[in-house]
Amino acid sequence: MTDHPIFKHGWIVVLAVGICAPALLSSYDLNLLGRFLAMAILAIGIVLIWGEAGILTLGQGVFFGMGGYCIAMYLKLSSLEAGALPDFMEWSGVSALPWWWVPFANPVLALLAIIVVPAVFSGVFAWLVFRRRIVGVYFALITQAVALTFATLLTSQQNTTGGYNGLTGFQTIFGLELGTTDGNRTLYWVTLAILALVFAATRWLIGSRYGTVLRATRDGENRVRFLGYNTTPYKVVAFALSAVFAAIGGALFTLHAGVVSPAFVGVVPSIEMIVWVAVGGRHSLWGAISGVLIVNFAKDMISSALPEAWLYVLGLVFILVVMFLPNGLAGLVDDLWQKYRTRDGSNDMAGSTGALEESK
Amino acid sequence: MLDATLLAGQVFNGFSVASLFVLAALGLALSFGLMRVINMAHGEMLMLGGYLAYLTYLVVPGPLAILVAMPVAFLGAALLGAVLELTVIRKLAARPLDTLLATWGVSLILQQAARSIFGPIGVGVTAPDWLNTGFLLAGVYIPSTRLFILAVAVVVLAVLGLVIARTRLGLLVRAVNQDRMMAAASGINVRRVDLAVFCLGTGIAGLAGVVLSLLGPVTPSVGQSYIVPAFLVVVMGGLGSMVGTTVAAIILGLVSAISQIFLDVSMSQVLMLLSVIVFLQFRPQGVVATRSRALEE
Amino acid sequence: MTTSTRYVLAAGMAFGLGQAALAQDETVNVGVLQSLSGTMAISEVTVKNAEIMAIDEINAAGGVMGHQIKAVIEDGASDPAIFAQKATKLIQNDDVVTVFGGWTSASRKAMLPVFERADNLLWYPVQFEGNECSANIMYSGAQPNQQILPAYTWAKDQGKESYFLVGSDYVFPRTANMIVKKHIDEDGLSLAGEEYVPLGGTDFSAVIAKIRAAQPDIIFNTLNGDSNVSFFKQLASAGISIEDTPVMSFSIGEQEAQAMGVSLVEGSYAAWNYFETLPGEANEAFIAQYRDAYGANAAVTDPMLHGYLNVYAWKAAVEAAGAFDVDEVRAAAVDLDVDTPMGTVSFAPNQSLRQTAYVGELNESGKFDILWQSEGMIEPQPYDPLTFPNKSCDLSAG
Amino acid sequence: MTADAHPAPYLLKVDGITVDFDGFKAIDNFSMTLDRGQLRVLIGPNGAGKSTLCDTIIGRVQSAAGRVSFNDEDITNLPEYEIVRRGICRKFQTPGVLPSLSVRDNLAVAAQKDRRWWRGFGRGVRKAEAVRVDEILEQVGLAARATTLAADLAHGEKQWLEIGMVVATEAELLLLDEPTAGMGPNETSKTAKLIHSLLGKHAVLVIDHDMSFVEELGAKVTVMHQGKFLKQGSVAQVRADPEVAAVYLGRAKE
Amino acid sequence: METLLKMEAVTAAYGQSQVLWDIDLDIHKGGAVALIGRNGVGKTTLLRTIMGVQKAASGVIRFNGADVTAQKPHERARGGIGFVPQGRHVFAHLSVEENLTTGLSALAGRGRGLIGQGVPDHIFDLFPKLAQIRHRKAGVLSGGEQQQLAIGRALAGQPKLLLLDEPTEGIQPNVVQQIEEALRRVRTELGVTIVIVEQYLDFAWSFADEYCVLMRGRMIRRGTTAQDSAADVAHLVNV
Repeated sequence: MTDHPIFKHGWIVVLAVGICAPALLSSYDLNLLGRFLAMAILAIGIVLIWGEAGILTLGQGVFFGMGGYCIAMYLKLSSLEAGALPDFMEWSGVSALPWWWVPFANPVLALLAIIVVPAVFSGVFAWLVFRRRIVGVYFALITQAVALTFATLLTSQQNTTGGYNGLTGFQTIFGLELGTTDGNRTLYWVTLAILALVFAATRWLIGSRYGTVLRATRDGENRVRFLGYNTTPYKVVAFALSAVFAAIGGALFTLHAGVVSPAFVGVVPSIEMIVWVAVGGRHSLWGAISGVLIVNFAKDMISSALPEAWLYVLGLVFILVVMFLPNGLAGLVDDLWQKYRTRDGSNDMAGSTGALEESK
Repeated sequence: MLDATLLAGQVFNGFSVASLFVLAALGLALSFGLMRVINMAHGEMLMLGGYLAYLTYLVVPGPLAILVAMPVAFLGAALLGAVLELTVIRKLAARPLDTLLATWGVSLILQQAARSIFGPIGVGVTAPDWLNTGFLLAGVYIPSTRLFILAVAVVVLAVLGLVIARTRLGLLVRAVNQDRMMAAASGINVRRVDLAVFCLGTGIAGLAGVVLSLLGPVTPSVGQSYIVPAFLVVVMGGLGSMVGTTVAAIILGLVSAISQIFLDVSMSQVLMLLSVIVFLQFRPQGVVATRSRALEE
Repeated sequence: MTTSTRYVLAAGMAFGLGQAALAQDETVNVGVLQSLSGTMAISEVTVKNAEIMAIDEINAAGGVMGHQIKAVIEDGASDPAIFAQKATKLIQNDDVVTVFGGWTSASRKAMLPVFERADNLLWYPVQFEGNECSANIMYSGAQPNQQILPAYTWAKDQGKESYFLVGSDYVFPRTANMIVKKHIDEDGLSLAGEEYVPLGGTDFSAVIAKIRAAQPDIIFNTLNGDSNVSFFKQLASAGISIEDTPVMSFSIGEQEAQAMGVSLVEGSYAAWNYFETLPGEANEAFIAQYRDAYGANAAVTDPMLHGYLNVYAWKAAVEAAGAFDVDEVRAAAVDLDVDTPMGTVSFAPNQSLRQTAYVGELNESGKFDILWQSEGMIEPQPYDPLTFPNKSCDLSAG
Repeated sequence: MTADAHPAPYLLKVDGITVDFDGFKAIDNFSMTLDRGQLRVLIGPNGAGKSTLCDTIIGRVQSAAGRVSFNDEDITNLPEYEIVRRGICRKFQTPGVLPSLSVRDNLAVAAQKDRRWWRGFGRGVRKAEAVRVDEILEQVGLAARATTLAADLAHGEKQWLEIGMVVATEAELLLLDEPTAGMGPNETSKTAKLIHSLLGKHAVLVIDHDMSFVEELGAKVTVMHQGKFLKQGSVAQVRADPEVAAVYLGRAKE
Repeated sequence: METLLKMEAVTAAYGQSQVLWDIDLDIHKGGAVALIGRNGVGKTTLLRTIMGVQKAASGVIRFNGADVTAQKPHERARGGIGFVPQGRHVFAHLSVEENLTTGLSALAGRGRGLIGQGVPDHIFDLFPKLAQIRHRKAGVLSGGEQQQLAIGRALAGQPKLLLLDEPTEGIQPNVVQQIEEALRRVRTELGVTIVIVEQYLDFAWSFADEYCVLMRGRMIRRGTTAQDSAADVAHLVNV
């Protein structure tokens, strides 16, 4: 973990700037930043599963989407009069609300579902796969197929999911008017607060005994098994947690964007999520957040000005980062800091980050 | 609605779909078996094959253009494969997951390059007339294109099988596959064998691109529509085995085609994924296992 | 770089953007928001071209009420969330008075709340499934009763009795087919089958097997984009000829036909509100000018033309209202005659365009021979009365 | 002597184990027993099947025939973590430390009594376990290196760390596969002392080739050859045995 | 006498743990050197380092006058080093003949034309058993047959130097005799220089003309088998 003073104490400054951001940014840019912070929550989950547990997943979009749909279903129902059906159901000839929509009329259940639905789904899936000790490339490929399948399923079940259009047209949540400047600002603060919370919780988790065993599993799953641990539930839980983080991020993103659709779920968005973390640094929470902000602000600017160039840039940056900066920008910062400190003559007891690569 | 003709037709279609899966997955499986890396840009080798077929048609039109296009696409895709292997994959050989990610970056760039060169709209390759027919077999209409694709897959499998079993290259491939260290110590240039197999694999993908152009348009993203099922075939097939790949492709092809009698295409995709996950519950090592894929990897 | 400096950087950059985009004295900003990247870029770039062409023409002719128009072009990247994001940006940061854009229903649905909240106006150029009417959108693309139902009526008049519906698995085909099914049922004709393939799907083997088994009189094809090529190729190779089993397509225009290879789709039908082959000087001039700018072979299609006429309709409405204000513009736009390459058209009170429906047959040169046209302009109906009897669009109340 | 009649007389009982690798019998009908708190050394030429025997006991390799019982419970072919939880832990031939964890964390992971995942959501290490970790750090001489990453240890230190990890599990039976490989004479001698200090509380099965080390351990020696039991006795007895000398130095006579 | 292999201050390590320290070794053409020592002292690593499948951490290895330290294993094989590793490492799913054919790869560069001519007869001459079972898969062979195959495979590349790691380990005594006999012929008839890791001192003494004792990664003793008796070093190897 990144351990130099800027990151050790800088969080106070960062958080302060974050809290003040609404005063510094236009409403539009604040909304943009809010979306990116929501994505950063997902990115933290990727650090947990990919960086800490060493499990590459190419299906985080699935859980991002699940969170988004959970909150969107509530918003959709709450904007209707009692007993009315969402518009797309009416056109599709659905005459009664499907049973699995019913709980989402209740805000508490809907919020709960953001956590429970992805946790159960990811847990069952991961358990089925990990218990057969399927790891590495195989796991990555299966998660990619899950992403494709889930996106296809959402699109094809138009009468109950809104299909390709997804769900949109939200009005208010808990009295908060969405899309207004005030609404944006409040939503931004909520997102920031949840991000800070998830950040702190993950920090804590990584430092806990559970986190230690998880990293131990990445280093040598066999060794850990031969110390008497059943590693499967450890990995399942890490995967489920990362899924829950993705879902929380997705729910907040949906509130910021005002829409959820299968476009967030598929293969390409899922890999892009990995790109954010790869660029920022897979072993660093700060790195992951930075990666989300850098890649997405760059995307916003480059893709408007030169839509053709964006994919070239994204592809090239990804190749270069993976080949030459496997620990991302955070790794680079760490290396430079280590170098600076060694030149400074102060101690070098902290150990090298190179060890993380060696463990592969 | 289940009548025998429809079922028989779908069984044929299942094999036809399987033949596409085989062609798309073989190259992946071969280099995965040898080098433990998955090339996410493999789909773009299909795409390249399709565009090369298109270009060949422009240069040498005529009914036999497709027969010219096949070697052209094979060589073109193999060449691009060589460049990819030498620049990216070789450098990441020890990090399979990172190879997967880096090659995804390559895939993005290749797709965008195709868009820049050929335009975002797909180009059409018209099947020659001798392929635009078909015949009835026991009430089932057998289109020649599908039969042709099936034949190409069978020929590719047979030739590849012969290459692996009978040629010196095949011998070296098998040796490296079994014991890299010993192969190197016996004087085999293992890196060159890796390269050869990778090129062979991408070349086959190039061929797949040509036959795909008989069924649909060649677009910058054509590879993407086949690559995920191809990955599933590799996962299900077991480590780099030709037999495993073929069997897995046939299973998934049949699951896809037969389920479509009752389900729509989207639900049949769901069923395909589920069947892979269920399959792995019983045989986590895949259809054919030479080594365990658990833990030790 | 630390996270804190990045925040400041981002803030600074965003602030700079906002400043630069403020309108100058004589210029009025309008937004052009289409997918310039991603899967929809193929189609939407041509619409963007047509919209820009109209804006350039208007500027060259002196602008709107003496103001030059500046088009702020944004990329929706084929992603609904980005459409919503960019629409917000156009309205908030670029102070556009109106926006031309969108193609997929998903993008329109995502932008709708943005326009309603900001009370801005979107001009939407593509035929769609209806079931929507918003005071903040001008729908110039055909409603189901202006494209798919007239085509059905025509087929029925031709004596077609059994219909096979094939579509991409998304909103427009599903809704359009639902409406068609209602009418088939109402008229006592038969539905031979209904199949959907995921967007971009390429394998039609099962669908075609079912078509073979069902032997319909006509296929109604609402497939999107590249799937059409796969469908027609596999149809041909399965020995199902267009002469025996005609195909009526709702998303194949001149551009698509050329890209697919004309021989593949020659002889198939299409229903649109505009064909390149429509007679009239205005149309010829439009085509000539477009080809001047974008190449001699550039295809001219229905959505492009609607994008183009949207700009002129907006100009006419502004001039009629004497103001750029959204409320006044949309009020003025209703029932206002606009001369366009497809003739003189006007928006109905439900803010959809009154237009003529055509059925064309694709000839060997990749153009459509017009077989049939509706009797005069068809009043747009966002909700098909047969399918959705309890629904109606009444914008006056809102 | 049957297990049914008496309370478990042996801690470990290996009974007629056979391991077959594609037709090659790595272990061929091998049996042995080990008492509680006892030290046993297993020697034999390369390929004698010593490591494979450990693999079989710990559940890494499946046996084709035979039975392993521990504390009178059949543990043949249980999942490895279940076997470990019953009280057997093994040090592998190549050091199996966890490189990106500190020395202390390596030991803490091993020392954790309750290995179920939901018990891991605490920050500190339980007091008793922490005390145990500190003891072991002293015992294996790594107290000064407690915060070093395991990856940065020298080879001998890694060996000790792994011995420490195995000890930390408080398993009743410790299997130590070549614990002194790569160590100098002083380190070897320290290792022997360390092992002695474990006896009584733990039974220890050591595989090693270094006869000075084996001598220092001074325990009963079991000799394996070609997967079979060859001899058993004190170091001196084994040394004097012509058959043992033959398998090491010359030909086993027909 | 002409030096074929020369190692100067070679060290080797697995990760951060050093297993060979400052090994100096001269082997003259036509010689036979036995490496002896207990298990785990670095004999196998030393052979692997000569072959190049284990990288030397420092030091220089010269073979046939050229510096091969930076060469890859296949380049060294092609230069004329043959390797019979511990555990034999035959390609289990390849037939006997195919196994032998892979060995021909080492001829690339020295006699490419010979590759196409198939397995040379002298290998079947040395190991007549292999000719009888040439179409069987190597995986089903007995240990002794596999060992003969591994040696035959190395010889197919016509090495100047043959590295043998415990060629008689775990093999029935009667087969051991055949292998020893064949190895003597390899030395005398083919003139191949040999480095052999051997536990059995009697064979080491009867076969090699020099011996080296390794202990804990260092070479602690060297001598000729003519001058020293096996009994002198037995305590360094024995139980």
